[in-house]
Parts: sequence; structure tokens; C-alpha cells
Amino acid sequence: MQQLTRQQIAWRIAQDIPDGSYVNLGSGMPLMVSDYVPAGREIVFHAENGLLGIGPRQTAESKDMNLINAGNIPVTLLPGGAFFHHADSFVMVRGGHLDYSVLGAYQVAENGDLANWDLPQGRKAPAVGGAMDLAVGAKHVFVMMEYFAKDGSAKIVPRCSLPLTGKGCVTTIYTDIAVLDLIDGKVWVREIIEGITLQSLQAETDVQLRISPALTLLSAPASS
Amino acid sequence: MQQLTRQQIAWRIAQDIPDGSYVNLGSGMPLMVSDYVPAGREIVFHAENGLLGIGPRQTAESKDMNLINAGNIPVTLLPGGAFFHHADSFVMVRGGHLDYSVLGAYQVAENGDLANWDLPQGRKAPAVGGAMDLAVGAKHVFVMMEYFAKDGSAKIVPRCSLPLTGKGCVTTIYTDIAVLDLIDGKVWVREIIEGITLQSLQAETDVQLRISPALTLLSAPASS
Amino acid sequence: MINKIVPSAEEAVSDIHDGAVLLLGGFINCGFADELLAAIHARGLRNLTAVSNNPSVGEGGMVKLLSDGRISKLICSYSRKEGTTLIEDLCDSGLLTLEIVPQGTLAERVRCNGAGIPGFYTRTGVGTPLAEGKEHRDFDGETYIFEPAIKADFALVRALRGDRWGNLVYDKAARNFNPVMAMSRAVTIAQVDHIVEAGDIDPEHVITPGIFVQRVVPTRAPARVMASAATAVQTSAPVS
Amino acid sequence: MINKIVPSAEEAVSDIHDGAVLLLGGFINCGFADELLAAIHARGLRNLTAVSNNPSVGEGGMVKLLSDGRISKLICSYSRKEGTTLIEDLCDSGLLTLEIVPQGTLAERVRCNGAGIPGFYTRTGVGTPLAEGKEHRDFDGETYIFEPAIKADFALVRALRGDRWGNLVYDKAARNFNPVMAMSRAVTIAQVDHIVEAGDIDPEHVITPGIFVQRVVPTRAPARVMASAATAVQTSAPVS
Repeated sequence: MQQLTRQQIAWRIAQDIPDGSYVNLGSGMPLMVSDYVPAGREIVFHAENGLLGIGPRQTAESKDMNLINAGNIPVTLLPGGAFFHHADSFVMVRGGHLDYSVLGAYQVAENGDLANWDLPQGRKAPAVGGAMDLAVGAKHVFVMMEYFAKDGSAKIVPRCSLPLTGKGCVTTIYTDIAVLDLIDGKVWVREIIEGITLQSLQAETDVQLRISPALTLLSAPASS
Repeated sequence: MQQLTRQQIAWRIAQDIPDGSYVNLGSGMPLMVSDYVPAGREIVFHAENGLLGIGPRQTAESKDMNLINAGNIPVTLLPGGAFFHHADSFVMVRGGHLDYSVLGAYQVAENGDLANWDLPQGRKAPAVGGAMDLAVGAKHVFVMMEYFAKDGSAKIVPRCSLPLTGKGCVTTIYTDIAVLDLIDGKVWVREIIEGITLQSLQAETDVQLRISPALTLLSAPASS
Repeated sequence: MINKIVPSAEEAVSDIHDGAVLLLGGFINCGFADELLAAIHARGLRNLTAVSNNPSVGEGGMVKLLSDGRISKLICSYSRKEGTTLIEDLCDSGLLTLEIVPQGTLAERVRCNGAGIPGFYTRTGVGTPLAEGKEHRDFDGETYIFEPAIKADFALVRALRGDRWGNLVYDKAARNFNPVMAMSRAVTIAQVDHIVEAGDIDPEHVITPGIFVQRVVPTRAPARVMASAATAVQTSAPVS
Repeated sequence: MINKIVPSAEEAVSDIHDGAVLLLGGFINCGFADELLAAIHARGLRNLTAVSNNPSVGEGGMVKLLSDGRISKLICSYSRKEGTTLIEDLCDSGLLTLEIVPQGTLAERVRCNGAGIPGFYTRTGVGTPLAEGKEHRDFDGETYIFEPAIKADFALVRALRGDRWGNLVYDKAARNFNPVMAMSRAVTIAQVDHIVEAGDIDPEHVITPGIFVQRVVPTRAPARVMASAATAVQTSAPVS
């Protein structure tokens, strides 16, 4: 059994985003997806802070900090890109103009509910950012996460115990072990890594897993 | 008794618009106000179709019809002007960013109600344009009209019989005979032309006219 | 590779169907996608709803759609066509239904749809015939009416320059409703006078980012925005 | 003659009062009107409400206002300040109240105020803790919550170029919330890196038309938007 690295999950997600898509990547792990766009595809990446057509990170030693993505990473803009203000940026998000949003998650419920903010432990001040808008606005909401939490429990749950970011919004979950589609309140395993059985995965998951008719092995190039 | 010409009414209105004001002029008569801005004042004229800083009309024989005001008159743009789209244009109007709106009227009621659209006679298709937004949005709504309608009745009425454009919105009425302020549902005559008495004007007006403490003669240069 | 450029207006409008709701950029006669409208006319489509500030001036574009009875509903702020009784005749004969909307309300109702907002409250129109039958609600002692978002199938806009990503810039007052219509949730088809390379439009200057535009069609005939004084028809209302 | 240029930040903020509600352009640490914020701090104002996407990064600008207890309420989408417990400490000691608003809702609530709209319905936040106590309403089978317009006294924005009429353009992603805050009904004060002549900004390229701006203040210190890789702090949330 060979779990996917975060880079490999990012690679896997990138394969599922068609040429010409408009995509917002959440801060942190999801940002890695842009490193794995397959050759020949043009994907237009959006950032909440008013950018479309984000290119590679800035490589110069001195960074232009007026050209950042929503995670404060200095980036570049591709030819064909555009700047716009926050209200217009969220017209794009809330208005359903984005094809894909890739978000991290603490929990996803089988009905598609997403919990990805406000860790209840600790005394961290609340931070929601644009995630709630992205959760309801994008045509497809992809979640990128490890299958199991640090305590060993599956992060796919019958019902989220953590505060929600959005209700019934998640369409597909990409993890280190499996790819799962959420359709009409049911969880379908579309891909699973070699060396693990559905039975053993089911035994550690409180949600009923169904076998997609198109079930295949989940794998990614080692170099990703 | 020397009634003001339309040009003279336009001149009179222009005197009451301070330097630096943002002003929308309705189509037709009100557009003449821009010809009489006193020397030394900069007034920024707005048009509903996305212009700020409108300058004089185009004078070339061949007109650029992509540079028109809201009345389809080819105009110019002053240095400092800007183009914007219709939604932003009406953020300015509805959001209270304009200082003055100058509109024509068929009737004004003593409570400030304005009727300036949709002549009930004839079979003209309805046309409201931006007048309803201007009526509620501008900080000051100036009406420019003749005091009497063609049938000889005063256009200042106890209650509008024609369909309303806006409720309680008119602040001042500029006519060929008098300038009247509407304050808290009362009509105050601020200026009146020479050769007509308030008594005789009152006799032809169904609304009670009050004498403003600052009452003066209404006059305008003959050349205007 | 992204290439939203469609070679002809005919191809660009080929999936517009009878009964479609069309958002039209343009104001008076300025900034209409005339070649797209002509292509729609040529297809013989019927029972269309047009959302447009006004019937365009002149005889081309949407006027031909109107006069040939292809548009059964017109949502606009200004329905008159100066010098003709076209609109009045169509209404009298039951071929055309009008919905009159204040100009700013029209723009915002279209923006709402693009922004995922079901409608908005406005003071505009309160106490007038246009408020009849609408939800009234007070906020901070002021009365507002609710105006619902306008949903549509296609937006037909006219731009000065556009690229294969769908970025658009406009020419002066020909901008008007075009970026607002483009921003809607509809399929946006842009008739563009000059096709440029991606990157030729400075990202700081883009007015309509490409995400809002699905198809870009080059204008066939050169722009005719210059008019002699004689033909610069005034369409002003007598008052307002 | 129109001249909105005010020579100093001190003069520009001189009528801001204790208890004022301030809209701040800026995102993460990009596009904040730092010199206006410093001038407000120098005045010793208290009990301010700041509407800002996040506490700015670094130690200047609004952070000094926060850490010195001048801001009693922060309306934001992201209240954490990485590497410190400043916000948590202020909240625990009762010196600061937080109102957390989704980022798009924050932008639209500010735009509403500028547009004469009392609030808007959105699906964003439905079913989450941020929907508690808010009006819920269904449109076309979808549930929305009502989010009220944010009223404010002053908007403090940062621009790249500005002229005496108040027209503004911005620098890349430093645009962010600035044009939205400027558009509000508040008194808008713009800190501008380069003052230019009226007409130097192409009317097609103006982002914030001067009607929305009451005062223009030249930036005193040159722009410092370049950072070495080491100081380009990441403020990403651990997830999302």
C-alpha cells in the first residue's frame, strides 16, 4: 500500500480539470494543483483578491508584493490575465462563473457538507476568508485532504461535528488513499490505491462507501 | 412682466450649482444648464450612460456617435473625465453620490412629488429612462419647467394627477416666473419676476404659496 | 488551449433557440451587437424576450427583429422609437408585451443574476405605477421595493477589442450596458471590432474579464460610429 | 476649480472622530493606506470600528491601532494575525469585538451601501454558524440569508495614481477592496503614490471615478512593495 503524497494528490486533481477551466485554488495544499496542469491545457486560475490568469510564482530574489495570490504568495500573471476589484471577484465566485474550486477540509459529510474553518480546539481567532463563497459558488467543489485525521479517524463522516463552511457543496474528494464522488447524498469510491481493499477502508469509515462502476486504481507518477 | 426664456431659466439654475458639484442633466431643456456654468466654476456633469466630466458638444461636421450623452447628443469629455458601465453609473445615482439632478416635469406637487413621464393622452409607449433613479438618488432635485401648462393651469399642484416619477423628491422648482423651494411640504417663493404680484400668482395656483424671507426679483441676463 | 473566437456571427448564434431570453448591451444606438442581431434574425427565431435599455435606433439590429414580430417581450426602460409607432402598433396588436423598468433598476437586476443574488431592494419607483404589485419593505424608516434578478439565456454584447480568452474593452460611451450584460449567468457572445492577441490588453485595463465571455466574434463590417450632424438623430424624451 | 488634493495625511484625517466607522482597502498586507492609518493613530482616536478584510500584516498601519486598543470592533473575513496572539488577547480582555463576514459578503455589503441598497440575499453562509440569527428566505427553492449594507463614516484607500478630480488607478493586486470601499457613501480619503494631472489617466482606464473620492493625499514615503523572499510572510490558513 502506497499512499499518495500531497504532491501526488495535487497531480491527481489536476488531471480532472479540463482545458479552459476557470479554477480557484484555496490557500495551502490546494495551491500545489497549479504545478501539475497537464501539457497542452490552459487553465485560468482565479484568486479572490482580484486576479485571473495567475502564472508561476515569482522567482526573482526581490518580490513584487503587490502581485500576490490570496495566500500572500508572490505570483505572476499570464498574457490574457486581468485585475479587478473584490466585488467583481466575488461576482465571479458567488455568481457561479468558476468551474472548479479546490479546498482543504477538516471534515466532509456524506451529504456533501464541508467543514474547513475554525478549529474548535485552541484559542485561534476565527478566519473564514472566501471559503464560504467558494463552497456555494463554484460549479464543482473539489476537496483535497488526507483520508484520515491525525487521530486516525476518517475525515469523511456521516455528519460534520465541526462548524460548516457550506452545505451539500462538495462534489469530489481527493485523498491519499481514494477518490470519492458525492452524488445525491451517497459516497462512491471511484479510485483506490493498490494494496488496500474496499472492505478494509469501509471498516475504518463510518459512512457507507459504494463502488463506482468505473472503479480503477488510484496512482500518480512518483516524480510529482 | 418679462417671463424668462428657457435659456434664462437654464442660466438661473446654473447660478445655484456650486463649484465642484456632480450634476446630472435630464434630456431636453435641462441640458441647456451646462451652457451657463459661471466662469471659474468646475462642474462635473454625469450622464446615465457612463460618463463623468462631460464637456461641450462636438462641433466637427462628422460626429463620434460612440461619445454621446444620455440624450443622444454627441459630446466631448473634459480632462479628468471617466467612462464606466451602467451598473456603476447607477451606483452613483441611486447611492446618493450626485449633488444635483435637473429634471423636466409635467407636474410637481407641494409635497415634492414629481410627475415627468408617461403622458396619459395619446398612445405613446412608456418611457421612464433613468428619471426615477435620479429622483430618489440625487441630493438635490431641481425641476426646470414653465410655471403654467399649455392649458393655462399651474404645474405646481396640491397633488399630482399624472403618474409619479418619484415621491417627495423635488427640492427646488425653477420656472419662467418664479423660483420656489419645497420644504417640509410647503412651497416658498424665493424669487419672482418683476411686474407680477404674489397675489396674482397665488390666484392662479391651487397650492398655498409662502413668501421666503429672502424673496428677491427673478431676473437673468438678456443674452442668456 | 483556450480559443473563444468563433469566425462568424452565424456560427456564434447557432444554438440560440425560439423563446430564448436575450440580454442586449447598447444604449440608444450605441454599442449594440448589430451583426449578432442580424444573424439571429436570419435564423428566423421567434418568441424571443429582449432585455435592452431601449429599442435601438435606425432600422437594423433589434429593430428588424421587433418589426418582424420575432420579439414577443421587451424589458426596457424606454420603449419609444422616435418617428415611428412601431412599438405602439406591436403592443396594440398583441404581438409585443412591454415590461418597463427604471434604467438603474434594469442594470442592477441584470447584475444581480450575474452575482448570485436573487434580487434587490431599491427606493427607485416607490410610490409610482412601477411599484404596483411589488413587495414593499422598510429599512431604517425608508420604503423600498424588491426587484428580482433577470435571468437570461444569452447576452449579446459589443466591444472594441477582444482576445481569445474573452477579455473585452469598449469604446467610450459604447461601454454602457455591455459589461453588465456580459457579467450575467447567460452565455455571453461578444461582437468585437478588433481581435487582439492575449496579453495585448493590459491586465489593468480589462473591463470585462474573459471568465464572463464564452464566444468572441469579429465584426464583419467596419465600425460606423461617425454620423453627420444631419443623421445624429436626437431621441430625447420631451421631458426628463 | 476642483482640487481634492490635501497636502498631508494629518490634514486629511483631521475630522475623523472617536467612534468613527472606517472602511479600509487592502488585503493581507497589500494596498493599505498605511500613512493615513498612522496619522489616525497619531491623533489618539479611540473606539474606532474597522471594516477590513484582515488585520494587516507587519507592525505598522492598522496593527498599531489594534495593538494600542484604538479599534474596538473589527469587521473582517480573516481575523488571525499569524505569529502573534494579538487578536486573541484583545478579544479575551474584552477590548475588541469581532464580526466575521465571508469575504465576498464583506465586499458586497460595502458595495450595497454605496449603491443605495439596504442589504442583499446570498447563499453564502447558509447552514453555517455565520447564518445564525439572520433572516432566511427561499427563492426558487434555494435558501438565502439577508446580509445588511455596512454604513461607514470614512473610507481609507490606497492607490497608485490619482488626480485633483479624485480619479484613481491601482497597482495590480493592490486594487483588491480599495475601489469597493471608495464607492461607499462614506467620505473617501485616498493615499496616492503618484499625483498626476487631470487627464493623465485615460478615461477608459479610470478604476475609481472621482465622484467617489473626496480627498487625495500624496504618499510621503516611496512605495515599498518589494520584499525579499525571507520577509514574504505567508499568512495562509492551514486549510482552505
